[in-house]
Amino acid sequence: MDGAAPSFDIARIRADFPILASEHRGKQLVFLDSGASAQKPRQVIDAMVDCMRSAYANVHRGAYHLSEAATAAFEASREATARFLNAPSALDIIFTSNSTMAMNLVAHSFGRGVLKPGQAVVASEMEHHANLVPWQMLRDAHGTELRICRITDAGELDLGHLAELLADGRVGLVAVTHMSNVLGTVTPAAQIARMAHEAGAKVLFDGSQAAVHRRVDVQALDADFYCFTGHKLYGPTGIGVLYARAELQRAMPPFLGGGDMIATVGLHHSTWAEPPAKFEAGTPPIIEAIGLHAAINYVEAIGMGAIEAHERALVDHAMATLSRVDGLTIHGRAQDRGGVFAFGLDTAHAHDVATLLDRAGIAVRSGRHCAEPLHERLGAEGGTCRASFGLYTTTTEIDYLAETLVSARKFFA
Amino acid sequence: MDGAAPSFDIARIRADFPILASEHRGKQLVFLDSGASAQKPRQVIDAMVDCMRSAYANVHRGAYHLSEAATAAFEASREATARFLNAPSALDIIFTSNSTMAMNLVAHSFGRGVLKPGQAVVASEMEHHANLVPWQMLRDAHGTELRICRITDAGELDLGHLAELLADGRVGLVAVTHMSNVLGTVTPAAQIARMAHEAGAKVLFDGSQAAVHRRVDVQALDADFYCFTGHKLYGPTGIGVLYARAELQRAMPPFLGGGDMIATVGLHHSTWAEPPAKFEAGTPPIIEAIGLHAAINYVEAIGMGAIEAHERALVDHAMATLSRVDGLTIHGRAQDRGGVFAFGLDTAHAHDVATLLDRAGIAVRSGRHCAEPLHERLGAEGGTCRASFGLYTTTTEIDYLAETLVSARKFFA
Amino acid sequence: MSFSELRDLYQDIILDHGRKPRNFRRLDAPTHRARGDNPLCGDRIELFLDIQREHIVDAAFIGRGCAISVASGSLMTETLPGKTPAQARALSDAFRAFAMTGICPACDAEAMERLTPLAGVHEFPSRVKCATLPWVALNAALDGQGQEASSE
Amino acid sequence: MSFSELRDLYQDIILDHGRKPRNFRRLDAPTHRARGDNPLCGDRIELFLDIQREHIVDAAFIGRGCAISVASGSLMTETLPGKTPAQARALSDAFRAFAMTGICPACDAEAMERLTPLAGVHEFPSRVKCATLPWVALNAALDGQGQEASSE
Ligand SMILES: Cc1ncc(COP(=O)(O)O)c(C=O)c1O
Ligand SMILES: Cc1ncc(COP(=O)(O)O)c(C=O)c1O
Repeated sequence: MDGAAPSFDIARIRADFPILASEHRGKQLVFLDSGASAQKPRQVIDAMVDCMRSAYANVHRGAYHLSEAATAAFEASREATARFLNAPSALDIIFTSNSTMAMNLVAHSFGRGVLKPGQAVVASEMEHHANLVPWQMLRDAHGTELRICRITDAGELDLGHLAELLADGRVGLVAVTHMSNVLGTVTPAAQIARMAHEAGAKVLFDGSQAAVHRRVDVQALDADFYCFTGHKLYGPTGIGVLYARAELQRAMPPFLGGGDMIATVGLHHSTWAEPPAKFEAGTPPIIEAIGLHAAINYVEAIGMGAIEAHERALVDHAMATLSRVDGLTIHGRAQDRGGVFAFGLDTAHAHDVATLLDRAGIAVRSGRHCAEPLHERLGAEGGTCRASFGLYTTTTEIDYLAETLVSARKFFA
Repeated sequence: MDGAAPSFDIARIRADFPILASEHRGKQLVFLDSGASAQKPRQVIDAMVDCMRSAYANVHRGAYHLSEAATAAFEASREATARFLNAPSALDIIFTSNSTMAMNLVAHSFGRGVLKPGQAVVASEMEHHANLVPWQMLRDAHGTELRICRITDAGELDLGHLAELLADGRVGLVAVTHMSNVLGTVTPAAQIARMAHEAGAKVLFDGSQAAVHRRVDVQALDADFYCFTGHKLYGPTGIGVLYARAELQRAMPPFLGGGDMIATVGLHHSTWAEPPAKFEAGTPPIIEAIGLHAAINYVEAIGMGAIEAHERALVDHAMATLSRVDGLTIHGRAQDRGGVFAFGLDTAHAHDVATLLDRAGIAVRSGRHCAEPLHERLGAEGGTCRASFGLYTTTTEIDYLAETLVSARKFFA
Repeated sequence: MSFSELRDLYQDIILDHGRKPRNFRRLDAPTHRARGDNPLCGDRIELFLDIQREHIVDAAFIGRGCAISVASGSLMTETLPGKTPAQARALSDAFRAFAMTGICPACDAEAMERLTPLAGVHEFPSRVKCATLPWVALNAALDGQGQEASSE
Repeated sequence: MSFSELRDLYQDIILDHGRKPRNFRRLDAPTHRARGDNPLCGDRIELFLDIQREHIVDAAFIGRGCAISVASGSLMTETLPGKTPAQARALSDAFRAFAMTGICPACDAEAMERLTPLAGVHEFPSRVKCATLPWVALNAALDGQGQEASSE
């Protein structure tokens, strides 16, 4: 683990993010929507610009210098991503367009190609739609069963229920979040993997949130699949990552057809390239891979340990500060939680609260955050407001949020 | 049509592309691989930078100013894309990650969702793998037939054969290229659409090459589906475009599941958003859509008519100049062709030629250009070299290519 | 913090209708009804109309939503009685333009008066859908298909 | 244009073996054989080995490819006779490292001498696969699975 706070110079970090210096609606921007998508440091922007200004070409197929260099840079990003997740090899890393695509890839290639009709997939009540809808679609197309693991009132995965769901040995895949994008709950991934494996199931973790906030070690977790998305990790849109264990990749048929994923193509029959190329059809997100590499370098330079420590401090501060706002309900009281707070105010609808906060310069999200079933479970069908933190978030911003919520409550009372 | 040459100031245009000023291997870069991926003008780079520096947020779900503005910019890109293709409405435009994804989307949503087993898909001998492999996979998964339309020795689509293939009325989709990425052939799309429609089939055009070189009017062509890819149109990687006629979009089930493509989500059942959202699961390529918009603005400002005229001049010049190189075979002699030249030298293998050209600063591609069956058809199983032009290509560069080929031939003789 | 700049959007009359919506009830025997849903934020309304001899004689709604959508439903149901379905539909189209632009040349004066408090919403693009949700449900109800409408 | 900088890659001996490959023929009764394919560029070779009493007594190949891959196949088949399968495999591993880095501490001196002309390829990342294609086929042939090998 990296050391914590000393290297964490928040002023210097904030200076890396040009947008944080901007004003919106005449107020200093307080960006508390990093859980939806994070802002980009100049290191990421510069890397993408340099690529486009002086090092751009398509990859994998050119025998000229520029294309060779672009290919090397693209593959270096894959190596860096593998190191970031502590994957055994860069060959275990598949680039996709986002997390959603990563989970759809698993649902198609592993779901239709490896799971048998009648086997079951377990998801949970607190999944993002991206880790729920693909399994519903798989069920309808392929005849797998979909089982839903309950959560406790504190917002933790109900491991007792998970054990029940696994008991009949028919579960082929457990697909759960590593960190809830609403409750902030961090799930006990290593334990879940152990339970799944003992029951003969593979396990997928949706790390879209977790990978931003914690050091992830796919080998320590014993994950079969793990995914995250570039734009939440201070990188560009248009790129996501799927870690998939090598032997699973070999067993899985391809998902998308096209260039680069083939070994030989005849008019009527084709054979497939070795993984991970087999799962990467067409021109990949080249400029985005360069940006993602810069983003990984950026967070690694600060240190995931330091980032986690900073966030723990923010979470403690937020929990204390927001708990003092009268009429505020915080959803999710998990023991292990990250910097995502969904809340409701007694006198006002989430949308109205978000509009007021926006006028105070505070960007929060309102709605159901792509987790509609979870909002039903919370009795918050009408939506919640969500403040989510990034590595540039300060306790001062959280204080300002709390103050503004007090005023907002009065405004609507 | 726009007017031609006067507005076409090649020196000014080249100055827009930072990479063209660079040297590679100590030689001035002569970039003749735009068909694989084009270089980016500063207008595109700047638009992406501005977005990341001062206007970035996730789209569609935020009630705060930044997100509203990002959503407006993202949707403005969709509008611009619709205008670029003369689509009836922005709602007919689906953003994907590239052309390959666009064709896979059609193969899944329309192929599995609308076509019936036993119906046939027609592709051609000169398709890029992206417009061939998905139909092979559809056949194997869904029981549709795959029929291959021949090309003539000149490299044109054999319309007589197409008529034969359509005759039994069982064809549900004709999926052909609008411009070959190897032969340069521009296909008579309007006529193909007419033939397909008369036989009761829908038609998809792979416009990955064509949309870069010609003004495309999907209404005039009467296309049902039309796709292109951002990175070949001087835009970023990570974004592609599928035009799909509104009533087809309504008939098609969704392909990928996740956020943004849903209307309501329950733990076990979900309903879908209206098109095009129905086909855009997860966080879309936001920064890339901004870049694509800038790219479209860029080519529109020059004028697609002017670009086409410039290219016709380049093609005529290249045909004359390259024909004078002894021992050089140019593949493809279509009447209507764009700026893509695949060729072979009698004394050397394509790879060796490409390496020599690279040392002279010339970037060309060698191999089979994701069109392996076409290379078999051409008797060029061992691959070809391909020079492909962009709007920044000059006749001087073509002359230099021809001279260098003469030297290369001697080197290997 | 006073939020005085927000008074354009949250005029007192909006806050009042948001807190205490008028016609917030079911109709026992509606001749027309429809649901309106804004899936992204979870707003949902159910609209009831009683149409007799080509005139709306009663309009009511239930549901959940933000101050803007509830106030809009409240003001809408106040405005509808006495109108023919065709007039209601015209008003609905006019209102939607109004919500997006803040002006409404086509609105008749009386309707206008009741609806002007919603003029401010056009400055808040993500809130326009809140204001139009009841009107989307109105069109669906008049279409008589009884199905769910969405303002997404 | 003289391309003198390219002489590192295209030494005369490479050009010569590329034009007139040695052992470019089928074996009538090979004990081992395998195909090697580089799908992206279309290079393809078929390799034949005759192994008697634990020694390679003959090696030959046919196929199509660039000067580098043909010369590499030619030089390889010259080097193999007299070696045991284990020695051939060790040489193959060593050669692949050599092609990527330009140095080969593990190569035995005699083999080294024949293969040094290919040292230049490591400066051309996209051409490394051309040079290694015959060696990939060699490993596949020794594995005895007779299946297609790919240098992709
Ligand atoms: C004709 C044609 N179709 C499809 C493609 C695939 O485009 P992409 O790789 O961006 O998906 C290309 C380019 O590689 C092409 O030239
Ligand atoms: C937990 C979780 N899973 C999946 C996603 C989907 O990510 P993307 O939209 O980048 O595919 C998100 C973010 O929206 C998320 O928070």
